[in-house]
Amino acid sequence: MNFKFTDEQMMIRDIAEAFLAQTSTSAAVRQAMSTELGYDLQLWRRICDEMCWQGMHIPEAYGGLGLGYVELVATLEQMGRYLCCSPFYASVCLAANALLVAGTEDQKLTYLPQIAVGKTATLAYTGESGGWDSNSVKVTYQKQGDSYRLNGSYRFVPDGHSAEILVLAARDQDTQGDEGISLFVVPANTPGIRREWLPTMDQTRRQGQLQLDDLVLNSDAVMGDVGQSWAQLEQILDLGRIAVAAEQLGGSQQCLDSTVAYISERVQFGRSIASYQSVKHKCADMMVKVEASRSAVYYAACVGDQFFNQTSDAVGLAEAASIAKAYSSEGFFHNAGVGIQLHGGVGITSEYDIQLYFKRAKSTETFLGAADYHRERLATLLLDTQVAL
Amino acid sequence: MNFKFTDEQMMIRDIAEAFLAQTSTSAAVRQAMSTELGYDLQLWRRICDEMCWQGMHIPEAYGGLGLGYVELVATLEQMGRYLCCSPFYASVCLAANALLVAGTEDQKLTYLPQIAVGKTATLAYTGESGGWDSNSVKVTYQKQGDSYRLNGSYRFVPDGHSAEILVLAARDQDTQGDEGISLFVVPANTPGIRREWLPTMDQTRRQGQLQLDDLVLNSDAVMGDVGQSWAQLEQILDLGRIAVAAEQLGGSQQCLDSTVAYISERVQFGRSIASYQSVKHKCADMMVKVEASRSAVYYAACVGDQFFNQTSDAVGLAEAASIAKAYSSEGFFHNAGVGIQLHGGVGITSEYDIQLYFKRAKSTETFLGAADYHRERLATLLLDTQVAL
Amino acid sequence: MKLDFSPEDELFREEIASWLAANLCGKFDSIRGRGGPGDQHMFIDERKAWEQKLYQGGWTCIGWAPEYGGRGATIEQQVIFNEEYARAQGPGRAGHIGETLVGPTLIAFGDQEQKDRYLPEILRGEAFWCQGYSEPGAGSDLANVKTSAKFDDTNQQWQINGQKVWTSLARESDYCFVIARTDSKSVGHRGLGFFLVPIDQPGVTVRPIEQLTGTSEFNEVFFDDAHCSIDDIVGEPGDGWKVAMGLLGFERGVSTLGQQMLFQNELDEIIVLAKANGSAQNPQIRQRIAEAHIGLRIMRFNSMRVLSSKETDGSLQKEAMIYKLYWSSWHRNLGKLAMDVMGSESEVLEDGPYQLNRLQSMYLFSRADTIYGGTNQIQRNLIAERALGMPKEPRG
Amino acid sequence: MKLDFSPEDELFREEIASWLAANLCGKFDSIRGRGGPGDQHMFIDERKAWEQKLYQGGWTCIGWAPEYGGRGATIEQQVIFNEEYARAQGPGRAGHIGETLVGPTLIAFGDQEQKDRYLPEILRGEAFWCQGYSEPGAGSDLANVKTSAKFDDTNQQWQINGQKVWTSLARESDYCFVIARTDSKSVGHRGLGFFLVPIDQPGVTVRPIEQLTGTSEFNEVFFDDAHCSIDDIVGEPGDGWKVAMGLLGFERGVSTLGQQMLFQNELDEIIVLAKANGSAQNPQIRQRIAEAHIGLRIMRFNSMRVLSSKETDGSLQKEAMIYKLYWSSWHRNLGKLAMDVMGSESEVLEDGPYQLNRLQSMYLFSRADTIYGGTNQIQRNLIAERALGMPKEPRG
Repeated sequence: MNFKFTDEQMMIRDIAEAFLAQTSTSAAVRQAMSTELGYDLQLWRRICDEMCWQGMHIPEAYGGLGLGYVELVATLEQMGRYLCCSPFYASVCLAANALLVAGTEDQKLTYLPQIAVGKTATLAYTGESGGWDSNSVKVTYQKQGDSYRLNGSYRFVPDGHSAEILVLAARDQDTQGDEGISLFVVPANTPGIRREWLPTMDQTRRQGQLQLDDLVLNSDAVMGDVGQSWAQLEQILDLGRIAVAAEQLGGSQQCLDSTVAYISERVQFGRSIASYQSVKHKCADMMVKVEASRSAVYYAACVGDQFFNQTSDAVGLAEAASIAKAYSSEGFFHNAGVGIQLHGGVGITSEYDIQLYFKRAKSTETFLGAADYHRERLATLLLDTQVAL
Repeated sequence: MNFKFTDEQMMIRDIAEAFLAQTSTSAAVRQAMSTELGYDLQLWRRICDEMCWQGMHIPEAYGGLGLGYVELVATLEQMGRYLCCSPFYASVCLAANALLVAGTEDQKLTYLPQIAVGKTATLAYTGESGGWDSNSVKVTYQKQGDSYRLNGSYRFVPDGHSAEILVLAARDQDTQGDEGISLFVVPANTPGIRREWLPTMDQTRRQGQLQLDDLVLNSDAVMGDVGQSWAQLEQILDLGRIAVAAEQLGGSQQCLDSTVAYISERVQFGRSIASYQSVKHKCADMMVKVEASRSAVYYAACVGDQFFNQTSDAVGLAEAASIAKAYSSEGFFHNAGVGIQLHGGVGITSEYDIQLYFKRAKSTETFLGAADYHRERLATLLLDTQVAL
Repeated sequence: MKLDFSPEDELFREEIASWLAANLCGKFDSIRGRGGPGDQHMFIDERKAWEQKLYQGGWTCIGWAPEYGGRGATIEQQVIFNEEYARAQGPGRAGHIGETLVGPTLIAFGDQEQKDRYLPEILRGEAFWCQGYSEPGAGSDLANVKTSAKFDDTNQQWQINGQKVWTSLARESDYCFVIARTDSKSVGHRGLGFFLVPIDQPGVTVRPIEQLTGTSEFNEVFFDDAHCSIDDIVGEPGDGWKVAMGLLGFERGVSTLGQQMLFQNELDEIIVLAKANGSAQNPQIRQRIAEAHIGLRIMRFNSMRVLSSKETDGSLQKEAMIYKLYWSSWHRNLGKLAMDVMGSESEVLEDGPYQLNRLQSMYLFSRADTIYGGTNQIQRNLIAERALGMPKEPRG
Repeated sequence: MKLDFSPEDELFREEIASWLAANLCGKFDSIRGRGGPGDQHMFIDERKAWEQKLYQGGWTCIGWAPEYGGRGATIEQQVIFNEEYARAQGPGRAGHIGETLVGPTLIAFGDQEQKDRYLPEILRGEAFWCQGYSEPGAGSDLANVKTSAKFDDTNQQWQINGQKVWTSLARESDYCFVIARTDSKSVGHRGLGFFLVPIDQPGVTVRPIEQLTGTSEFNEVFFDDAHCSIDDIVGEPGDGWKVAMGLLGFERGVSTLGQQMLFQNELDEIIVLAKANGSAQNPQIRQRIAEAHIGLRIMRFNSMRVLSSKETDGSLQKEAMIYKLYWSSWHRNLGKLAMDVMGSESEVLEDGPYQLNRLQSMYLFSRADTIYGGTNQIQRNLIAERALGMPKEPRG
């Protein structure tokens, strides 16, 4: 047990910070926000070609660097801190994880090397309901001989309108809950898929909606055992939750840092705002949330590594992911809100960046389940089952 | 509409305050706390004989003063503020209200004049479950000819071990929920009733438990329509909730006042504690809770008057009572907790009174339903029914 | 203490209710429930026309004395008016600054000529006002006002120079009342004047501030040799602080009921949404909706206490001092609740970027509520110092 | 960064687990899970005996270097020890002040003679310690210490006069370490000394402070010409502040894991209760139990970060600075949760007045957690000033 970054991990973190401080500036973020694509293609190419982040935790056998979840999380923290607009999260933290967890060897060999060189990808599973559990899988499939016919629509799909590779969750008609769910992987340009940008309040992350009209897939598109994929999908989502919690941690830290910087400059009633005790105490509370969130996220990152090494089971992963996501969601939202408050009037102008973090905090809080969703999930483990945590 | 005390009401309030400041001192409260009875008989006689509070809202026809619920609430607020230990709440705010709402003319003529001269009384309805809704009525009755045989036990009965008159709720065997509930009124010394003190964490209010073993009552003990009394019992409880919220308001105010007084004297790091901004802000928040609680309680008192004048229905009463009880419960608990915190080390000693308020806050928070119980009750009105609030 | 209204008041209730039913319709249908905080700059033409409609019915400035064209409505009647206005989903009052702030201020502190000039056009819904309090660098600190007013002997008028900020409705207004320093050597609360300044003049520039909502309810207002006439100072030079403080007292009166009606509309919309999308079955959402209901009801009871006390005692009371802190915190929570009731859909902009729906806009703008007009931190200082008598914060 | 333990560490885990299974039974059954905060003064004889049992197994002071009788256990091993101790419901450690505060302080700052005299009896569970920091009127303000230490040339010993307060375990201890002013003219952090004072002497009077629980974990300790030998000052006169600050650093180390094990026992008891009485079906209670679980897990992760960092860097880090504020607030909430899970029964004293059960006692005593050892307000000042570099509070 050693619960701190190794020197190599520190270096990865520092390089990410330095790169993003230069490239993901306020101006760059606002430029990316104004496009339908939602990110700057040139920056994305630099990330892929120079930094190779997208292949970080993909095994070398599939064209990646073969590093671990801790390295990934260290990078994600900095991306969240600088509000980096990119298809990284959807491609790596959803789609690549889906392939790693549930893909056949053929699928891994086909798609992971593509992602590792910068092809974009995403995971679509939620329908209109707006929930995040198995019941939110609304798209249906019908088996017809050796092929599958998919129909229905997805909503709230990260980069859903632009990703080049799609992992799709669908359920056998007439099933509900955890039963009958399958995963498929397909190129996004497969006929039968219509896609659209879903403009959102947080402009730093793109969501799309997908409409499937008689999308016909062969059995080589099926990931895992037909109709048995909820357990794997839940693991994929938990890995995605850890990743989004890491971004939230970075955002949360930046809210604290930028607020302390602003109020240390600003004078009111003849004193630096930072000298008022009520302001100091609010900042102290923000720091508590940042550091606790950091502990939860780093722990979950270690569990992510254990999961890939098969030294942690799905329950351990679920617990760590729900803890990290629940705490970091509330911590980030709290810090962004207090950040606005302590900025005073300028906090609610579009000119200052704190409002961008506030919006990011809300969108990520909702995404993959808000805190009460995860608390109820933990309550089920603690109160309704005999599993020891 | 005039939402302030009349001159007469102000006078009643001021007299109560002056009397209690003299009689319900810290030493007197601690003396009363140490007895099984839980109050000083001499003080109770003075309240009954000199102040006549116990007859305040009992109509003149039944030996009372014929004043209203606003006057009662103004007095209760001061009793809560001075932690007055007495059988007043149980006798007046539960039993007398029960007789007023559900008693037959004969029962009113029999029992109300007794209460008006100082006989003590209470209402018993909850069994072992610890809930406060209709399902908490566990004692059963069996009709046998013209009489009723009651069996079972009550818990959490205010002054249950000492009150002289008992209003009892029981249900027809094999019923549940709102169905089959009847109310009975009997002298406490009726054979078949065993009673016991239930020592509690808050020593300023007594609870008792009652055991009924084949208690046989004639039909003249029945209040209202047999088996149909839940609606009336709910109204009685709502009147009781308004009363306890008034006590909470007084306690909440006292927590603020005594805390500001203490910290204004106390010096730390060379400054009055009261000069620290974080301390000031905590006190400001306490004041917000006091004043909001006051508005809720006074409003509910007016609705209490309207209810007795039949210008408000049970839904209006329920809404006002749940608002007052939910807000005042959380406000008092908050203020007592912050009060301890701002007292610092001495706040947790038994020597200072703030801990007595803290215990009172918890016991009254639980009693007749904590805030979440009342919020769920309001949610039912707002979300599940077509009733306009 | 009683809640019941007299039979006369109930007649009054029927009068306003039926007038609203007959008039808040047709071309005014579109502005029902609109024009609240964060939405004040919307539908401004329709809402100005609505003010004139109200005037025709005799429903503007009902609290003013009859000599100024009001009804001299009792507090009870004003409460009833606001209740029925809320029930009918009346739009946010475009004329509220004139009716509730400028009017009462002029009635209390203005001279006859000022009353004659300004009150009638406020009454008729023809002239609209905005307020010039905050300045960059001064923020909540009124005593730190830098805007200057010099008397120009040649032209016999006041010359105003400086900048105000966070002025809502500035672009939609005809006049701005401005706190400015008449004595350039003065500091703090002394040496201030209270001026009535026309907006439409070369010396006044209004620059919208883009907010996190993408819209611009607030503005910066620049005064470069702007002027107002010799008669357009309320009270004497040096009286500015006194007048401004009086005005703040008016602000916390009946006008709060107008605000609450908008809050009620918002809460009602959230409840409808929760029932429709099933989140009304979520136990946490149920608790929070009930809590919002409790909070809003108590806000109303607080106002009733303030209004009932005002009749005998003009000083600002404890229940009035908590008002800003209370409502702004409540409203901020309501914004979050609205989004959580909407769930995943809360993110989606149905009409494209960057078109917020009413609740989304309310949610984002509610973060401003705890800042403008004195931040929550300032409010807590004031409560602790003025209501609880605790020591003042040292100035730097 | 990794969570996995080495095979050697896993062997160590088996060793302590089986030792505890074999020894924490029989006459020690009654103290399982006892002796936590608010309960520290309970079962003191049994818990002292248990310390000696631990010593016999080689399980006291495992983090001390072998030269002082410890195992020189690695951080990993200390974590494992605490995990297994928690799993076995080991009682609150009566010797924890000696093991985790006094011992490390003497090892770092003491001279050889002091080490020889005091460390072995701590190790063997034979001598117990309490701390003399706070004073009436000083509270959290260590720089305001008034207790004096004068050197008595005649008897060649230190004479201590003054009063300490909030000293837990004073009646059950053999020694008290005392911060006292060696230079009577000094103020603030200068001129302090750090003394090792025997309790059992005529000059020391211990008076229990009755708490809101009706019991007395805390005491006042009066020093009236109390004395300790010339050798019983740690460091030089004037070094007291330095030594005390070093000791505070030790306090936030491994000992926090011992505290967490008691918290885990409490939470487990609450969960069992919730399942038994049906409140586990209440959606609000479910949320709060999950939140408590999250909070406790994160508390553990925080400690692991602190412990992992300590090996290379002795300075107090951000994650260590939040520790007190974090755990005290968490524990206070746990107390309330315990009562709300108990529901109406939370009020009832099953064994009569004024016999609190463990959760009731924890609930009431948890209100002290956010006060002693530096109130939450002080903690926030420290975080803002030391970790975030914000301006200091002015002294009066």
